[in-house]
Formats: sequence, structure tokens, C-alpha cells
Amino acid sequence: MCLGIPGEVIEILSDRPDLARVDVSGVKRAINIGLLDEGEVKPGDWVLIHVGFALSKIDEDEARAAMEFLEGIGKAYEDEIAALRESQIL
Amino acid sequence: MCLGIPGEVIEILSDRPDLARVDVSGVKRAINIGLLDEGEVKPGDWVLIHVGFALSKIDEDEARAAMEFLEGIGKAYEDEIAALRESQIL
Amino acid sequence: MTMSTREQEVLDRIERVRKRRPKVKEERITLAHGSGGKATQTLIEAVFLDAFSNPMLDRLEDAAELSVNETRLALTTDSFVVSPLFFPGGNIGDLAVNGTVNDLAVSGAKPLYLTAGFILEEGFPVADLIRIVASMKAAADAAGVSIVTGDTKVVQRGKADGCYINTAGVGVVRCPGRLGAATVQPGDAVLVSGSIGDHGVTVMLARGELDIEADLVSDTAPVHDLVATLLAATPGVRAMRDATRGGVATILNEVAKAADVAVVVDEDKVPVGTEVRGASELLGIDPLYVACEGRIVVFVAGAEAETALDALRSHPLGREAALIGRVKADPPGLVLLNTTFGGTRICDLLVGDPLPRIC
Amino acid sequence: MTMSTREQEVLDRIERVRKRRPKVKEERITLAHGSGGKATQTLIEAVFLDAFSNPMLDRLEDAAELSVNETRLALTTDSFVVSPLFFPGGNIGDLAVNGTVNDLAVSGAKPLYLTAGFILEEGFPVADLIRIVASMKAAADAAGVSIVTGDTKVVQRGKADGCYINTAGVGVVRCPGRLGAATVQPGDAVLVSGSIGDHGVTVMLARGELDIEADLVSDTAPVHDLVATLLAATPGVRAMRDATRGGVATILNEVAKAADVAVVVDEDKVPVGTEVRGASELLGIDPLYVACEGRIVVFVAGAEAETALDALRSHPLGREAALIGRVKADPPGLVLLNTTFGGTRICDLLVGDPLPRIC
Amino acid sequence: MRFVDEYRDASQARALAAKIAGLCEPGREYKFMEVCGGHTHTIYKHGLEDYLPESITLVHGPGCPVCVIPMGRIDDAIHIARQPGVLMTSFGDMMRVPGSDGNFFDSNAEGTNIRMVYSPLDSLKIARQNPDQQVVFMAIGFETTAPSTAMTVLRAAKEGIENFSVFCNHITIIPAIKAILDSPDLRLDGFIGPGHVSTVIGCRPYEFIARDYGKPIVVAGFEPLDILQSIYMLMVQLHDGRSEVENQYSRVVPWEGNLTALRAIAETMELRPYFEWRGLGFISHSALQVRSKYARFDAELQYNVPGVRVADPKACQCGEVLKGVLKPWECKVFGTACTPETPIGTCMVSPEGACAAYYNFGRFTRTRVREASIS
Amino acid sequence: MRFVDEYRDASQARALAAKIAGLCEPGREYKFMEVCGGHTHTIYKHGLEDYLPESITLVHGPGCPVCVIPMGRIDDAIHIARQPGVLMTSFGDMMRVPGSDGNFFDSNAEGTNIRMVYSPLDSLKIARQNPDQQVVFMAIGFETTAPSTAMTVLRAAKEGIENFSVFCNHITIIPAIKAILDSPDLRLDGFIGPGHVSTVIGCRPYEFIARDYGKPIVVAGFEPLDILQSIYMLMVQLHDGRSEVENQYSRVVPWEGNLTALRAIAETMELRPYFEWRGLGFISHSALQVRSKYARFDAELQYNVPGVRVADPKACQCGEVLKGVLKPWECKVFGTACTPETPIGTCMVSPEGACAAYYNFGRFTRTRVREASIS
Ligand code: SF4
Ligand code: SF4
Ligand SMILES: [Mg+2]
Ligand SMILES: [Mg+2]
Ligand SMILES: [Mg+2]
Ligand SMILES: [Mg+2]
Ligand SMILES: [Mg+2]
Ligand SMILES: [Mg+2]
Ligand SMILES: [Mg+2]
Ligand SMILES: [Mg+2]
Ligand SMILES: [Mg+2]
Ligand SMILES: [Mg+2]
Repeated sequence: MCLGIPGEVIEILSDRPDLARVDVSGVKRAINIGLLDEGEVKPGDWVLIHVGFALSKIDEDEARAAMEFLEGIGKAYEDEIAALRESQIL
Repeated sequence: MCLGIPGEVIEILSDRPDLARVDVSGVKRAINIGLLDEGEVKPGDWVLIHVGFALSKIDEDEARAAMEFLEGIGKAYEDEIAALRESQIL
Repeated sequence: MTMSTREQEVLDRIERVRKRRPKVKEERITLAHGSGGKATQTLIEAVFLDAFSNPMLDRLEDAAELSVNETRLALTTDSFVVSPLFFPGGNIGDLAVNGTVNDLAVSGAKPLYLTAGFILEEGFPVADLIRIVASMKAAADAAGVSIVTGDTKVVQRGKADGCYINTAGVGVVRCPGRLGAATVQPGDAVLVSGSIGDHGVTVMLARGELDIEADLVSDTAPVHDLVATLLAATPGVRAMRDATRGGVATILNEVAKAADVAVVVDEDKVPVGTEVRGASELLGIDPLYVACEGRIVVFVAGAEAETALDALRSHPLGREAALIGRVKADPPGLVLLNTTFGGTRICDLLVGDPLPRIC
Repeated sequence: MTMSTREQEVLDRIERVRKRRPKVKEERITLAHGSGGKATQTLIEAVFLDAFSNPMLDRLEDAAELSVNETRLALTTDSFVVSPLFFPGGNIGDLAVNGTVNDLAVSGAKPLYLTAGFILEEGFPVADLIRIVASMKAAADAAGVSIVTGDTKVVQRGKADGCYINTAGVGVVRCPGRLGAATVQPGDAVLVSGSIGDHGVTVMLARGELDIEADLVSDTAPVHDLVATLLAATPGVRAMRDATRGGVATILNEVAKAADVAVVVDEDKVPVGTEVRGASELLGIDPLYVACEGRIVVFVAGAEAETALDALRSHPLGREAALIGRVKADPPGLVLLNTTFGGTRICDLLVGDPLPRIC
Repeated sequence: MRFVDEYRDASQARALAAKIAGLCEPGREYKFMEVCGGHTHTIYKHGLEDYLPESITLVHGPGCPVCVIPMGRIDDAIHIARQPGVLMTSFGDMMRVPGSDGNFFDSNAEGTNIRMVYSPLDSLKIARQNPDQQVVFMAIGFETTAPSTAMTVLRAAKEGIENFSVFCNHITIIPAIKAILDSPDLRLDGFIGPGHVSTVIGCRPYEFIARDYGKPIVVAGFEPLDILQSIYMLMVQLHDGRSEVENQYSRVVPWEGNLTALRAIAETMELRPYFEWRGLGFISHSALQVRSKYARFDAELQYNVPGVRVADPKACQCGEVLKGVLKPWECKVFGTACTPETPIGTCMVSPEGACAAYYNFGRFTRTRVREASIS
Repeated sequence: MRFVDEYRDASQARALAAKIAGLCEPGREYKFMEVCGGHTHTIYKHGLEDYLPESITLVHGPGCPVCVIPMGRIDDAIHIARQPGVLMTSFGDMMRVPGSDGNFFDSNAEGTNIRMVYSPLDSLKIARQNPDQQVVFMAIGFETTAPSTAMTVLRAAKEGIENFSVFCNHITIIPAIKAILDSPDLRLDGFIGPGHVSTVIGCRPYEFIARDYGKPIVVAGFEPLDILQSIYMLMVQLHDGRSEVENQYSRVVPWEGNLTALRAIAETMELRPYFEWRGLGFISHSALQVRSKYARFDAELQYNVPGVRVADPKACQCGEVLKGVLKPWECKVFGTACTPETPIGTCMVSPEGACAAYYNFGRFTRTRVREASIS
């Protein structure tokens, strides 16, 4: 029910500024961006889509920061495992 | 279009005296008898049916008289032919 | 007489036109295209034969005859869209089984295996489906066939009429290559296996729209055993058809055309039940064009007419069998009717069936 | 742990219940009964199998295997009710031919002869019918089959949706008695011949109601040649199915149940096109349950997995073939999915298809 | 079937045929017009011409109410049927009659809802069952059928049915016969009078034919012996030098007609000043319209029908056939461009149309008939 | 897919799992509730529990808006759909939810016209295309979905669309969480906060949970790594002895929420004094209704809905499951009488319902999981 899908804004419809065409994995649809602030999104931005509406703009800085944290612990873990394996082989 | 079929009246519907059940060669249907005079037909009478209405009551005396004429000439003709055949055989 | 010659010229020109490949002139499908009459045949020839043409299909028999390895098989299909689904004497289920069994049987095949494809309308009562399926099973058992594969689709409300059934059937051919409308010859006799039109009129009345009551039941029945009895007794059988959509008259026309012969029928020899006659008169239709679902038309060498008749009459489904006509050479491609009254007239294909959706 | 034991008891009880003969609990047919999922299987088992039961039907393979004289034949049928009738990459006509060709092919038969039954709605454009018929002819030629017999019915406006087509098909079985879901064993490999879900999503989007645009075409294709290539190279093939209504997940469940084995699939090995993935996410559906019309699922002896994969990939229709899973003994009758994320879950039959009338 | 089978007896037919032949004067040609399409149908359906000597020709008259409906009225009907919420009812015979852009079946294929009914009363039943639809009955027919429409309107009024109306195309037989008699290119020796029309109008209205035009007329039944006997009666009149109105069909037709039926017509309908007949053109006082008293049942008033006059197709020679000037097969398009499946003219549509009857039943010559009897 | 695939990485999952395991105190059991059904769905769909130590249990909360709709509201919806001329629209999830006499599919099989839509705006399109129908949108959902309904009502008002209305069943998340927290039979260590609701309401409304009840809450995204990371963040808070509101889903959820969306809700809807939640009973100020200013779009006013309270089936233990007191499989009818094809309770219907998610995806034990990986 609360299904939300990230999509990339391709264009704001010139005749209907409350509508934007978004791309979800190669699939395109017009969605309503009336719940976002005027001018908040532009082509290239990503939004979260829910029942045909953009609910929020995705904050790429926040995403990057969070991903770095995850990648960091992932890397650390893999290194540790690798080290463990090596130590066992020896 | 002017298709008319003879049918035998089986009963006058008690709740709808303008309707009668008729029998056409074993097939039964209610038809409207409102175009005939009240009391003109009773069970056992024959009527001419056109698009669900009885258009007239069939006059059995007239029918009998006409048929006798036809049978008469038919019989006379057959006799004549038979006589002709016999005369040829001899 | 000059007049007569001119008329004959006109009529000959018409026959030439009639033999041309037909064209569908309508832009849209109408009910007439499903009636079994001229419009159906035009659609089949101009659209389906035109595209799919192959020797098996082109014969336009009730079942196609094919070879797989050394075995000669018969294959047929029919969809059933009868309305109402239940009627005195049967329902769409036994109709769907008997119809396909009969198409195999009249092609000279022993019916063996059936497929069943259901298209159900959303909202269709499951209890009705169970009744229909039970009838199919009973009909399959009676005909000695197995329903070996199937399919079910459901469409939204308003996209069907309760239940449509397609059956296809496979049989093994008894007398390969021998039977077929094209083998019919002048001198052959024409038989029907019983009284005609019961099914079509029954279904029509079962709709209830006409408020006509009659003590009628559908003649739906599997004719495989009747056909087997006939074939065993009568080597001279040339062709058989079950007289379904379009009735006996349509079959006779199909054969007259396929064999390029005249078929001449005596009106007063054609068995028609009293009620069927009555309903037909009331509705202004001709029983010769009304569907049966358990009657066959048989073409047999003239010398074996009585043998064939006896064979048919020896079987419960053929008790009322009758010799109704003869095949002549002229006029080729036409069906003529000697009327009870002593006149003669043409008995052509109808443009559209007066009774839609009787099968 | 006690908790775990109690949970296991509950789950075992559920599996026992699941194995009971199902009952149709609804009073009326709903769209779910035509979805290919649980409701369809319940209807098939509780209504059709219950009535028609025979050894050929009971196997519930894509085609029934039968004997006529000494010849082993395959027989199958499907009705097609796809909406819209025309969609990117095909139309109901080639779908109807390919679908039946494929059911024969995956049963290990060489497709030979088809029947065609049309139910047309009054008002259907003749030009559309001609286009559909031309596609059928082209598809039949491509598959090397002949359409040898047919039937046409016309129903009133509002009693169909333009055009429904039933096809039944006959083929000759190449390897009698050998193939079948029941022969699948632990250790077998599971392959698909290409990316999944293209057909279902294409048709869904072609309806236009969702206003979703995508560069997608249906995968409809005849797989007889792909199957022939595979069988020639790989003696260890145990069973094949074309992944139509209900998609790959439904096939896997059918086989798991028929063979009483577990099928374990790696989610990240299942080929799914970018757009199919996108549309599925948007619509909240799972591509594993979306229909294809030219993809097969293959079960093959584990030792021959690579041989089979190579054979599939050598064919134009199998370029994207993938080994997606393995058969295990436990838990019997279930399909498990190892998720990309590294977890494991059940992949059960759906109750109803989220995409109605895609075939 | 009683009152049917007795009149199909071949031996009586042979006797009548012999008597008719005996009355033919050598070298004289006789032409009788059967006014009614029902007779035309019977003649071809039973092969009645086989009994007639070659010197007697039957000319098929304008008495098929389907055949004389002009194209414009079909277009008007389809126009009404296309209005939102309209469900039209019609007798089956009308379904195939071509308008300028297809017939009722074609129109249904495009989306209208025109249903066949057996009786006008069925339209009322449909109206009751479909309160959200406007049911319009496409009324056609001569005085035979008009009373049924009249009774239906009266019943609708009595029951207060609001969603029912009639598109009235009823016509009257006498003006048509008069138009035929006045047409210069025709020579007739007598008329086979329309039996079922006469159950309503009786036999008196034909008296002007005998009196003013000196032609005998015999009102005839619809079984083949009825018609054969009528021809015999006409021949006797000619032989006797008489020209009278006689009633062969006295078992069904009362001399005075059916007064109740005539009253029902008069109550609900009135004569139109003129009406177009296909092939015959405009004939004054030849058709009926709904009286203003029953205006709310008059579809012509409820719906703004275009009422455009549509010229008959160029190739169409129906007018000549309807007047009996041409035999059906003499029309240039008969049986080739114009067939029952693709009719150009209306005479090819109704089973009572001369062209359809001839095409369906009579399309081969008498010489061949003789050869085509089974052993 | 960007913002999706990155969050399904198995090696990062293993790393997080190791960290989570490292934070577990021996002998201590942890119970976290994921409030939102979307999370429940993700957990089972991706097999996320396989990564958790046995001492951590996820409790499935009331955050599936489909699951908490009481039977009576389904009956009311069907009542509306049965009115002549009504075309109802609904999200696909609703179609199978059982009322006391069947679900929407069953109702359609009996003759109603309830169609699935992807967006509330599609209902407006349908209304424009079907001017002769009354289109009623069956609105359900938390604050995530309410703004879309609100925008649709505003658009209908702006365009003056007259044949459109909303049967409003929107609910609010905070009162439900409060009801859970106040329920005596439950012990929770923290909450996985609903990510998409929070895009609208922001993170502040959860502060009372941390402040008044001393429970940590982490607002989480919907990919499996999001949830795993949230569990890690909860474990860190517990380890640190903190109870705070944290936002794991900061790429999507702004701390303040979406003011435009909240304004749209406030313009068109107002709180109901109370509303029944399936299994939870009546909760005050927990649902929205259409404001009287937009009364003409309020189907509840347009149609006289019966509004009868229907008791849940006796066997149904959805309430306990929704409160997290019972695991789905602990319900007596789970998987036998109650299955996705024959659901007794609503939790078995929506793919986000705890019972359906567990039945569809999780219905086998972890011991077996370990054995079921392919070579
Ligand atoms: S053949 Fe056709 S066009 Fe010619 S008169 Fe007859 S109906 Fe009219
Ligand atoms: S198993 Fe069914 S009845 Fe029991 S809690 Fe789950 S949904 Fe409710
Ligand atoms: Mg057939
Ligand atoms: Mg058949
Ligand atoms: Mg047949
Ligand atoms: Mg199938
Ligand atoms: Mg229906
Ligand atoms: Mg199949
Ligand atoms: Mg198939
Ligand atoms: Mg298949
Ligand atoms: Mg057929
Ligand atoms: Mg339609």
C-alpha cells in the first residue's frame, strides 16, 4: 500500500507544470509533482513515486553519505573475513 | 409480412379476456383476441393469427363448402384419368 | 420460346457469378456471418481458406483427414455459444461433446479423444459449470471418448454470455480417402436419419422471448454408433454430414456444390415433427434450415438406398430415417425441392440463419 | 528450541492441508479462476479433473500424450482472450498459433496440425480479422504446421470482446513416455530460455490505462525448433513447460508438486529485462509471475546442465538462456527463492494473476 | 395442419390445372397480378407456376410492405436507433433492408440495438422490462398489420407506458392498386386480391377495379390451391365476360372486413397527405401516421428524423418489377450484383419480394423442372 | 535500478548482521516492531530474518492500511457500488479483502463494477470518460496516501467534475502506535518507523515514543539493507542506553515532512472523532473524513451507507497479530482455514499483511533455509 518507487525526472510538462515525466528503469510515465514545492525538481532529479504522485525529492547527498557508511562496514567486514580465511589457510 | 397462420383456440384466459391460448400444430401461445368481437370465439374455434393477434375467426361452413367443391373437381379429374388409362389398356 | 431462352441465359450467367470466389463486402462482422448460411461460407472462403489454404482444409469436410506416420486421423473443432445454456433435452455441455463426436463420426472416423476449452464470464455460477461438466462427462462416456486436455479462461462480466465451450476431437479414420462430399454422384440416394429441426426450435423456444410452449426436446445425441452400423451394412456410402447450423438444406447445398451435382428432394418425404412444423409456421421459418444435433444426412449409391435405410432404421437413433431425395447431374450445384403440392423449386443457402446461437 | 518445533508442527499441518483435494468455495466464477494461479488450479482439480479424470488428463501436462494405433500423439488446446487484440510484437493470431505449437513442443512432440475456432463479436471489423488471420498463417508457416479445420461463431454485441480464438494442436511425440513433470528428480537443474515477463507487461501496457510507456515487445514465438535443438543435444531433459499464464513461478510450483520435490531458484540468476523490472516495480507485481509466450522452463539432469545451457544459447530464441536453480528433495512440493539479498523465501502460487487476459 | 395441408393437395391441383388449361383461348396471353407479396412467396415456394399453361403469366405486384419502404425511411429509422438510450424493435423482415448506409444488422454491428420481435406487443413487454430505455417500434405493413400496431398504442396509453413509441410506416393497399391501374405501360387481365389485408378492409374497396377498370378480381387465400382456384375463378370470369369482385378466401375473409380493427386504426392513425413508395414514387393518401391525440407515442415527433429523400440506386429496377412491367430476372442486376446477400433493391430482401422469391425458389426454367423429378 | 539495487547487497548485509550479532547481550531477547506493512513485506520477500540472530524477533505492527479496514467498511463500499450507475474505483490491494458477504471480486461477479486503479487521479479520468456513471473512489491508506486523495479532490473541484466522489477510509498512524504502546500485553524494545508515512508527517510526531515511553525508534527505508541498518541503529541505541528518534531513510524523509502535502490534507479532510480498526477496536481521532466544504465529493454523504458494525469472525486473531502479541503462525486458523485464497482475516489479504507475507514467503523454518541453498 505504501509502495514507493524511486524514479528519475525526465521533463516537466510545459503545458502542465504540475506533471513530470519520470523514468523508472526504462519505463516512463507522467506523474503529479503538485505535492513538491514549485521548482523543487528539474530533469535529472530523482523523486519517490507513490500512487502517481511524487511524495518527495530524493536527497542525493544524504544517500551518498549513508551509502559510504554501508560500504565502509561492508569493506571492513570483507577484509576481516579475508584475513580470517588467510589465517586459517596458514 | 402478411403471414397468417390458422390456430385452434384452447382457452380464453380468465384474467385477461382479450387473450386466448391457441394451438398451432401442437405448439401453444397466448394471442390477443381484442380485434374480434367479444364472445366471438370459444375453445374449439379456429382463428387466423397475424403478429400475435387473431385477425378473424375461420368460418368452418365456408371452408367445408369450398373444400367440397375442390374435392369434387379433384375426384372428377381422377375418375377421368382412370377411365382414360383403362381405355388405353384395352 | 425466345423468352425462355433469354431467361435461361440470365440464369446461366447467374450460376457463373455464383461460382466465382466470394468476397466479404461488409466492413464489420454481423450475426449472419455466424449463421452457417451464405455469409458464413463467404467468410470462410474469402478469409480463412484464402489465408490458410491446404489440401486438408480445402475439402471443407466436417473433419480434416490427416496422416501421422502411417496412421490416418480425423481432426475437427467447434465452438459452442448456444443461448440459453440449458434447454429441454440437453445443455451446452453435451452439445459440445456430441457435436465434435458427430463431426468425427460422419467423416468416417472412430472418435477417440477430445479437448475442451472453456471461456467463462465473471459471475458465472459454479454450480452451473459443474452441471455442464457432468453432462460432458456423461456424453463422453456414451460416445466412448476421453476428454484428455483442456483450458479455462475467464473474461470480465459483459465480455461473454456465461459459458462458451470449444471442443476439438481426434479420431481414427475407418475408410481412408473414401468418403467425402466430392465423391457424390448422379444416381445416389439422399437419406436423413430422423425428423429434423427439433434442436433448433427447442433452443429458440427455450429462450422464452416468444412465449411459445411446445412439448419439444433437443435431438442432441452422439451418432458414432449409428454411423458405424450404417457403414458396416452399406459399402456404398459416399458422404455423411450432421445437419447442424443451417440445417439439412445447407448440407445439401454444400454437397451439391462440392460434387457439382444437383440434389433433388421430395418435400413430403422429409420427416418433420408436428410441433416443429407448428413453431416454424408461426415464426415463418423453414424446418429445412433449422439445426439438428443428432441427425445425419447420408449420400449413398442409389442401388444401396434400401440397405442404408434398413441399417439406419435398425438403430434407435435412426428409427425415423427416410429416403428424401436423389442426386442428378443437372442443374449442377443446385438443390431442388419437389413440393408436396407437386411443384418444383430451388432450395438455396440462406443468407443468415433465422435462429442465431442454437449451437 | 521449543518455539521452532511448534512452528514446524504448524507448518507441517499446513502442508498436509495443502495436499488435500481442493474445493471451489466460491459460488461464482471470478477473474481469479482464469489467472493461472491457485484459483485456476483449484477449479481444474475440483471441477474438471473430478469429472473427466483419466490417465492422460490427470498428468496435467501442457499436452496429453495418446496412442492411436501404434502412433504416439500429443494433443493440446488453448483459448485466447487477450486484450487488446493487437499489441507491440504480435496479436491474438500469432499468440493462438504459437501458444499451441509451444504446448506441443514442450511436451516433446513435433507440432503438425492445428484447429482454429473463432468466436467473433457482432461489429468486429473484418479488416482486423483479416490481419489476425494473416498473422496466424505466418505463425503456422514459421512453425511448420497446417491449420486443417476450423469453426466460426458470431455472438451479439456485448457477448464477447471482439475476437476470441481457440486452437487445438496435434503433434507426434518424439520420445514417448519419457518427458513429464513427474520425472523431475533432486539434483536436476532448472533453466529458462530467456528473459521473462516481456509478453505480460507489454500487453498490460498496451491497454493504455496505466499511461506507462516502455520500449517493450511481446516475446511471442514458436519454440519448437529451440526445443528440437535442446532435445537433440541433451538426452537428460526431464520436463519442459512454456511459461505462459502465471509465469515462471507457476510452472516451478506445478513441477514441484507433480514431482514432490523442492525447486530452489537463485533470484539474481533469473533474467529480467530492465523495462519489465521497472514496470513491475511501478505496478507492485513480481516478474516471476508474469506471462511469457516464447520462453520455456527446462528441467534437466544436473550433469547435463551446461550442455543444455549451451544448446539453448546456440539458438536465436535461447541466447539469454540461464541456469536459474536446482531441484532438491526437501521441502517437497515447495519452491524456494534465494534472494539477491542473500535470504531465502517461499515462492508460492498466486491466488490470482495481477494481469488478467494477457493470453 | 388443419386449414393448411388440405390446400396443398397435388391431385386437386392437377384437376384445377386441367380446368384452367381448358379455359385458355388458343393464341391468347393472360396476365394476372397477385397484389400481395404473400402470394408471390407461395407461388414460388410451392412451384405453383409448374401447373400453369405457358400462356398464363403471373405478375408480382406491390403488395410486399417491406419492398416498398423507401431508403430514406430506413435511414430515418437508423437515425432514431442511434439516439442514446434507444432500443428499436422491428419485424425480422426489415433487418436486411438496405438504407443508404447499410441495413439494421450493419447498424447493430456499429452499435445500435435493433431487436427483432414477433408481435408489436412484444415491444411493450420490452419497454416494461427496460424502463431506462426508450423503446421505438418500427411499424410497417398494410391494413393487415396496422390494427396490431393500433392495439399496441391503445394498450400503451391504457397502461401509461412512457418509454414506448412507434415509428409509423403503415401503408394502404388501395392507392397502390390504383397507381398500378393508372400506369400506362401495363396490361393486366385481372387481379388475385390480397387475402389477409381483406380480413380487415373486406372486399368492397375493390369494387372500383371491376366497375371502373373492367378487371375481375378474386380475393385469395395463401395456400397454393387457394391461388390456383383463384386463377381458375378469374379465367371463368374472363370466359364469361364478367368483371366482378369474388372471394375465394371466404373461410377467413368476411365481405365486410373487420370493423373492430378498422375502428382501432381510425382511433390511433390518420392518412398522410402523401407518402413515398419505393419504385412507385409519391402516392397521395397512401399511408398512415399517428394521430395527434397519441402524439406522445409518435417517434417521428419525438426524434428529429432527417427525412431526407434518398434516390434509389441507379441500377435498381424495382419500380418496374413492382408494377409488373419487368419480370425479376429481366432486371439488369438480378442475381449478379443484386442477390439476397447483397440486395440492391428491396424486392430482393423480404421473402415476399418478387426478386427474392424468384431468386430463392424459382431460379431455373420450367424445361429443367420437368427433368428434375426424383424416381 | 538506482536507489534500489544498492540496498540489496548481500556482503553489506553480512557485515551489518555481524555487527548486530556483536551487539546482542547474551541471554537477552530483543523485540522490535516494524510498524509499516511495507517493511513486513520486505522482510519476508527478501528473507531478511535469515540475517538476524535468534535472540532478535521482529514483531509486525498495524501499519498495513488494508489489514485494519473493518468488515463493516467493506460492506459499506459494496453497498455504494451496488447503487445504480455507480462505478467504484479501488487500489488492487482492496479487491480481495473480505466483507461479511464476500470481497470486491465476488461483488463484481454478482454485478457491481469495481475497477482497480493505479492512482486516485485515474478515477478522475474514468469519471470524465463516463459522464453517465457516478465514479466513487474507495480511498484507503495512511498519511502517505491521503495527500494524493486530497489533491484529487482539489483537482475535481477545480475542474468542476460532478460525477466523482470519495469513500474516505484514510487513517493516521500515530494513534495506532499509541494504542499499541498502551496495550498491556506487549513488550517491545523499539520501533522500526514507517518510512513513507514519514515523508509526509516527518520525524517529529514520533518524539513522544522516545520521550514518554522510553523506546528508540528509527525511521527506515524499504530496501532490506535499510531495515537491517535500522535494526543495527536500534541495537546501538539500546547498547548506548539511548531512546531517540533517528532517521535511517534521510535520502527520502525530510525531518519536517512535506508541508504541501499536509496542507492539502488539512484543506480537504478533518479528523473523525473515532474510527474502528480491525482487531484494534475503536481508536479516537485515528481517521480522516472529507471536510464539509467538499461535502459534494463525500460518498458517505451522497449514499446512505448502512454503517453497520460487523464483528470479526470468531476464529480471527488478527487483532493479536496486528498488536504483535501473536506471530502469524500462532493463530489457530493460520494456513489451514485462513489462507490467501480463503482469507478469514485481513492480514492474510494484502501482500503487506503479516499473515500473507509470512504465508507467501516465510512459510518454512530457518533450519530448513540453511539446507536450501543451491550449489
Ligand atoms: S434485381 Fe434487385 S434491383 Fe433489380 S428489381 Fe430486383 S430487387 Fe430491384
Ligand atoms: S491467520 Fe487469518 S485470521 Fe489468523 S490472524 Fe492471520 S489473517 Fe487473521
Ligand atoms: Mg467441426
Ligand atoms: Mg459441428
Ligand atoms: Mg458437422
Ligand atoms: Mg491452457
Ligand atoms: Mg452477460
Ligand atoms: Mg494447452
Ligand atoms: Mg498454452
Ligand atoms: Mg503451456
Ligand atoms: Mg463448425
Ligand atoms: Mg465489446
